[in-house]
Amino acid sequence: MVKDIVGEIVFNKKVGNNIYILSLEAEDVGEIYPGQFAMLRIENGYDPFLRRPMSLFKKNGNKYYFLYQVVGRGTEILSRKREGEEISILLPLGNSFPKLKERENVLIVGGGVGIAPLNFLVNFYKDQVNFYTFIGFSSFVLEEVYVDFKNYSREFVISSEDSSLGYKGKILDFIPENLDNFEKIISCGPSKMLEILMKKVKDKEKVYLSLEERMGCGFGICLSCAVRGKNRLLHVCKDGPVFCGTEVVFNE
Amino acid sequence: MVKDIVGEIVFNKKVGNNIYILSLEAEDVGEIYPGQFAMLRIENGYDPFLRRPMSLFKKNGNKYYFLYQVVGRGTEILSRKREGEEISILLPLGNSFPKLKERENVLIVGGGVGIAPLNFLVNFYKDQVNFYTFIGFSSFVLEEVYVDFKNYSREFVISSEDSSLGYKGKILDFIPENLDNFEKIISCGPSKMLEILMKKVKDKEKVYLSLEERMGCGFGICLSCAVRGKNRLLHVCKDGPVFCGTEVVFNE
Amino acid sequence: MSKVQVKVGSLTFKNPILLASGTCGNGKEINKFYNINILGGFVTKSITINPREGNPNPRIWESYAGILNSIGLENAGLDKFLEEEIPFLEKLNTNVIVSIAGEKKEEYYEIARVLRECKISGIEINLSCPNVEGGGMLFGIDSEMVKEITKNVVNIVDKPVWVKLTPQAKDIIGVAKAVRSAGGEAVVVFNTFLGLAIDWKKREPVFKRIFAGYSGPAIKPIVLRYVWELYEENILPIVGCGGIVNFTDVLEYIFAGASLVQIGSANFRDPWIGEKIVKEVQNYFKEEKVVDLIGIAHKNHEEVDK
Amino acid sequence: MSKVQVKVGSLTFKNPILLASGTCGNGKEINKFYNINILGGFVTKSITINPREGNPNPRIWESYAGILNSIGLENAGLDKFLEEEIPFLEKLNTNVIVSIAGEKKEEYYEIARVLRECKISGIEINLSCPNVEGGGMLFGIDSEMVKEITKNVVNIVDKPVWVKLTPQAKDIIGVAKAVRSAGGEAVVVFNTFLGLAIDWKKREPVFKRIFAGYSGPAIKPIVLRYVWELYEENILPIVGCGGIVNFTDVLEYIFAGASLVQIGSANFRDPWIGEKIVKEVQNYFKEEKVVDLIGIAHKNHEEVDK
Ligand SMILES: Cc1cc2nc3c(=O)[nH]c(=O)nc-3n(C[C@H](O)[C@H](O)[C@H](O)COP(=O)(O)OP(=O)(O)OC[C@H]3O[C@@H](n4cnc5c(N)ncnc54)[C@H](O)[C@@H]3O)c2cc1C
Ligand SMILES: Cc1cc2nc3c(=O)[nH]c(=O)nc-3n(C[C@H](O)[C@H](O)[C@H](O)COP(=O)(O)OP(=O)(O)OC[C@H]3O[C@@H](n4cnc5c(N)ncnc54)[C@H](O)[C@@H]3O)c2cc1C
Ligand SMILES: Cc1cc2nc3c(=O)[nH]c(=O)nc-3n(C[C@H](O)[C@H](O)[C@H](O)COP(=O)(O)O)c2cc1C
Ligand SMILES: Cc1cc2nc3c(=O)[nH]c(=O)nc-3n(C[C@H](O)[C@H](O)[C@H](O)COP(=O)(O)O)c2cc1C
Ligand code: FES
Ligand code: FES
Repeated sequence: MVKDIVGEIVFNKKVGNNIYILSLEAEDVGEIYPGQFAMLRIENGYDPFLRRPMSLFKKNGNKYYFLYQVVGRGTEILSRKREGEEISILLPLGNSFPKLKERENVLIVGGGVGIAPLNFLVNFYKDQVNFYTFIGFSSFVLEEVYVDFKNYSREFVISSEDSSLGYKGKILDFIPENLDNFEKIISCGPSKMLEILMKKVKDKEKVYLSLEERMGCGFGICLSCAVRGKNRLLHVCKDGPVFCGTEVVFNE
Repeated sequence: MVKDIVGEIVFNKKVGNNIYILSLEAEDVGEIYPGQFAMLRIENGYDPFLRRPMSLFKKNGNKYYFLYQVVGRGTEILSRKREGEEISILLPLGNSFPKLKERENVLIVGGGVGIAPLNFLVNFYKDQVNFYTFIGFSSFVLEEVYVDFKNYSREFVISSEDSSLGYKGKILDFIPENLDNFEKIISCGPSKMLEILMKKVKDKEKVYLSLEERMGCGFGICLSCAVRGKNRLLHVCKDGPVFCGTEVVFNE
Repeated sequence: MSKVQVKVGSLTFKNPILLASGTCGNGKEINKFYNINILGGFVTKSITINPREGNPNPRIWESYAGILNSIGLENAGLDKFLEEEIPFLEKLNTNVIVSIAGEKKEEYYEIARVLRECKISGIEINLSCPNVEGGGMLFGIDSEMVKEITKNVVNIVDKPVWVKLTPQAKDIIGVAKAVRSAGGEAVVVFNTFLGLAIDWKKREPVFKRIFAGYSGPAIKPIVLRYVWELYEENILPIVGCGGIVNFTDVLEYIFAGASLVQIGSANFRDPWIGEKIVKEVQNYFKEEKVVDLIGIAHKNHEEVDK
Repeated sequence: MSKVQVKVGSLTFKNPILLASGTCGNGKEINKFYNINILGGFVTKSITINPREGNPNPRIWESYAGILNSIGLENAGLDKFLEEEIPFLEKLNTNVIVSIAGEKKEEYYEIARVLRECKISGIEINLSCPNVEGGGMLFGIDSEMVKEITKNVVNIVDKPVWVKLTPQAKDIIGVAKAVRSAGGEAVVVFNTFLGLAIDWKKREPVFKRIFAGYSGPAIKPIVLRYVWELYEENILPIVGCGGIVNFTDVLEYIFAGASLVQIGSANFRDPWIGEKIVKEVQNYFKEEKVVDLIGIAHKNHEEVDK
């Protein structure tokens, strides 16, 4: 059941260029599935008016973590919030990644803050699934951003465009040539990255992508998050944010 | 010179029913005169849009103190701000109380958070002037709200309407019958209180009142803070907020 | 009679709080958050004869304390509505107003004919749509057009008909009079304002269709002004809609002359807002009746002037 | 030529940033915060023939991301203006536009006659005033009236004349055309919107005159829409005004078609905003010229459509 809970900021820490981890303490709403997201209300005033969609990065009981990048007004204001301040959190929203099987080989491809839901996934299935993680950033981020991937993956590769971290370049330059060995490929990140990744995969059915679209509500009433799917119009907030590779089209 | 400085909240403490002391650390703008006020910008977003006028309650070097009451949206939002958050402060604004003379007998009459500028005055002249302080609240407030008055006044009387503090009743019931002995009478508080006080004083010239009016800017450009004076229209933000008893009229 | 009950035309509302068209889905979505039967009523997402995919992205954009939307009437069309929504709607114990829209006059009538058979409380005619036969002008701008469509729908549907006005109309009073003379039971004031946002990074309009509908707290003072003016003219009951985000906004609307209010964009920010405000209404009106305070600010103001 | 310089009619502006009438006093007040000669120009508080005390309190009220004001044209009158303000204004090294207002047509002309002798850049006619001879209708609502007043002021004053439009006019395009045909050099879009706030505690209108002027960030998308429409009609240079609170708002206005912009209510929140935005303009326009980007969003949008 979707709830609106009040989170008190435990920390709101800069972990990279424009990238922050926000930790909130709030009522424990119970199980949240990997890939689900929350709508955060940034201000008590009515400007900005809408909530901001954010994937769960991690959850420990009543501690909720988000990994976010400052891109506009809302996230800029968020980045100035301090310990003790309260933020209203609407969650859990959306569908989730498919259930992973014991010992399955799963390729994880993440770009930038798109790693947030993937981090939740990896934490959720740690030690049960064989993760092969490839994540890229544009520049340096602190280890706490990717430490879970590092700890819970069979293979862990990280890259950055300015070579401040791991290999130099976009992460797609480093993923395995042969993708046949993976039972699932799960990815989240810039739309361009997802599009290129999809081209590399023959069997679209094993790919799961978490998409982003501008959202007014996050729970299906405003119809602003529509994206064209293979057979029908999809609404990212309720049909997604996770879509199977067979459903998505890239051509806008 | 008026400056816009960024104050970091040191504390924002509840000191009574709906009453708070806000302490901000910021650049030291130098001498501020008693009676002057600041315009606080409550939010980074544009709602609420305008700044809020607040008298200086106290200043110690780079520490600024405000005493405020939650009355509407702006102060309500302010009351939820926490340590570490930043607030933009435009100050010092307005005129100030008249210069007090050494050993002068000054009657101080304050109602509610109207004591804020009076507290600044008493701190400014402590030990140099003979203050006789009469202040009233509607209900209980912590001692730190009035401790300076208590320490620096020859006579100190406090009352509350619900008898939770000092005498029971409105403070005007307790001020001396004979006001001739005071060289100056300085007051700030609810408009009704000021009006009644004025009626009790024969020699209006020795009375100084700090007035409140809705303000758009606080420095003379919006003309929203006009009040009718004896001979001309007064603008509280630049002609005041302190006015001599001979200037003010009460009849709206 | 309950203190918060309000009658508008032939309908009775258990309280004056409704949710606005396009901001509460077709009821089911909000019903997940609370029992929507607590509401005075709600208005469904505007339906059209044929399914509509709506406009290309982006469809929503934020401005200061307001939002611009260009959804483009995405909806599954009348048939799907009858099949998938009506069964749920007919079982509800609150007023369900079905919003109808079209690109041609005839489309409004076609929908009305079909809805005649459904167990719904009434129809809200959404006239903020471009009239493809009339050069793309919004239907709601022209009093004659408003009168014609309203009259025909009233005749066909055999249920209360409301007309939702567009603030783009130059003569709001004239349009409201047209609604009255055509047999409409109330005017809903307003649909969204026409607004524009420029994407300064791309240096082009944010929306593919350039203009978009502006709503949210930002528009409230302007809408409230029209509610006041319409109340002074005493034409029809007024359903106030625009920028309501909390209970005191509702009071402003009622005191200015609205008999009912609709909450729109605020549902996006807080899905429980309808329920919260209903409770606040019940709390506030313990001694007084809502109906006695509709338009009270007009009376109080005159009294001050005397 | 400087990258940020803009010519509008016969005036040259060192940059497109002006401060709006009634929100920057008569220059002196803002000059305490920064040297106002850095601005492209500013518009003085509207002056009237006779001193005016203005409206009773309250005169300002907040709404969501917007404010309502009912100052009532408080000003010291023409004589005091000449005596106390003109000497300072004449020494400035930026464009000083003097805003004039009246309750009768004749008052505009009287002021114009006197200002003819002053060393000021131009006149802005504020037509958002009730015409006491015309039943209290705002002058700016009626194209014929706008034309008449503008033409006479143009003839009298022998300086560039701008006309500040009121969004209450039903035919904005028509009014702009009237300004052009009367010899006005630019239209200022807009003065405040008519809005209403109800004091829900007192259950009466907040303002004694019921309606008040609505301004601030909340109105931006609506004003921007009209700037776009006016630009498409290519009538006169447009001075955009409404809800500008930061530099990107300025870009939106310029890209939508404004040659210059005026900053209004934002001065109340941040007295340095004019200076800050001028610096940001200078920074942004290092390679490109402002004049080449006026209305650029129209071009970019068409290109997308093809
Ligand atoms: C399901 C989902 C999960 C997300 N998870 C994360 C995450 O974990 N970390 C993270 O940094 N970002 C995430 N995003 C993107 C994030 O929501 C936007 O970056 C953010 O809303 C931008 O807000 P702003 O006010 O700073 O930007 P502005 O551009 O000023 O925002 C204006 C409006 O556009 C919306 N908007 C702008 N960009 C996006 C976007 N890319 N996606 C959706 N709405 C957008 C905003 O929500 C707001 O309503 C997620 C988006 C979705 C849809
Ligand atoms: C010179 C001066 C000094 C002041 N000093 C103090 C002080 O030290 N402590 C304190 O608690 N209060 C003080 N006030 C009053 C304080 O400014 C208001 O209580 C506060 O602005 C209310 O804001 P709000 O958003 O909570 O109320 P709302 O009613 O929601 O405010 C709406 C608008 O009205 C204005 N407003 C409302 N009430 C007042 C008022 N009484 N005076 C001025 N503007 C008002 C607000 O600033 C805002 O613009 C002072 C006022 C003035 C003029
Ligand atoms: C995303 C969105 C979709 C809307 N869809 C419709 C619609 O389908 N039919 C309609 O009559 N009004 C529609 N509206 C207008 C609202 O019903 C309402 O009139 C308007 O938003 C003003 O109210 P508000 O300020 O409370 O949002 C829509 C508004 C929004 C924001
Ligand atoms: C307090 C106040 C006083 C104003 N006085 C005048 C005036 O005297 N003459 C005038 O033409 N416009 C006046 N205006 C309107 C502004 O110049 C401007 O057109 C309007 O506020 C919209 O811009 P903004 O949203 O940036 O404030 C006033 C606005 C405010 C808020
Ligand atoms: S965000 Fe509102 S429907 Fe998806
Ligand atoms: S508050 Fe703006 S002039 Fe006084």
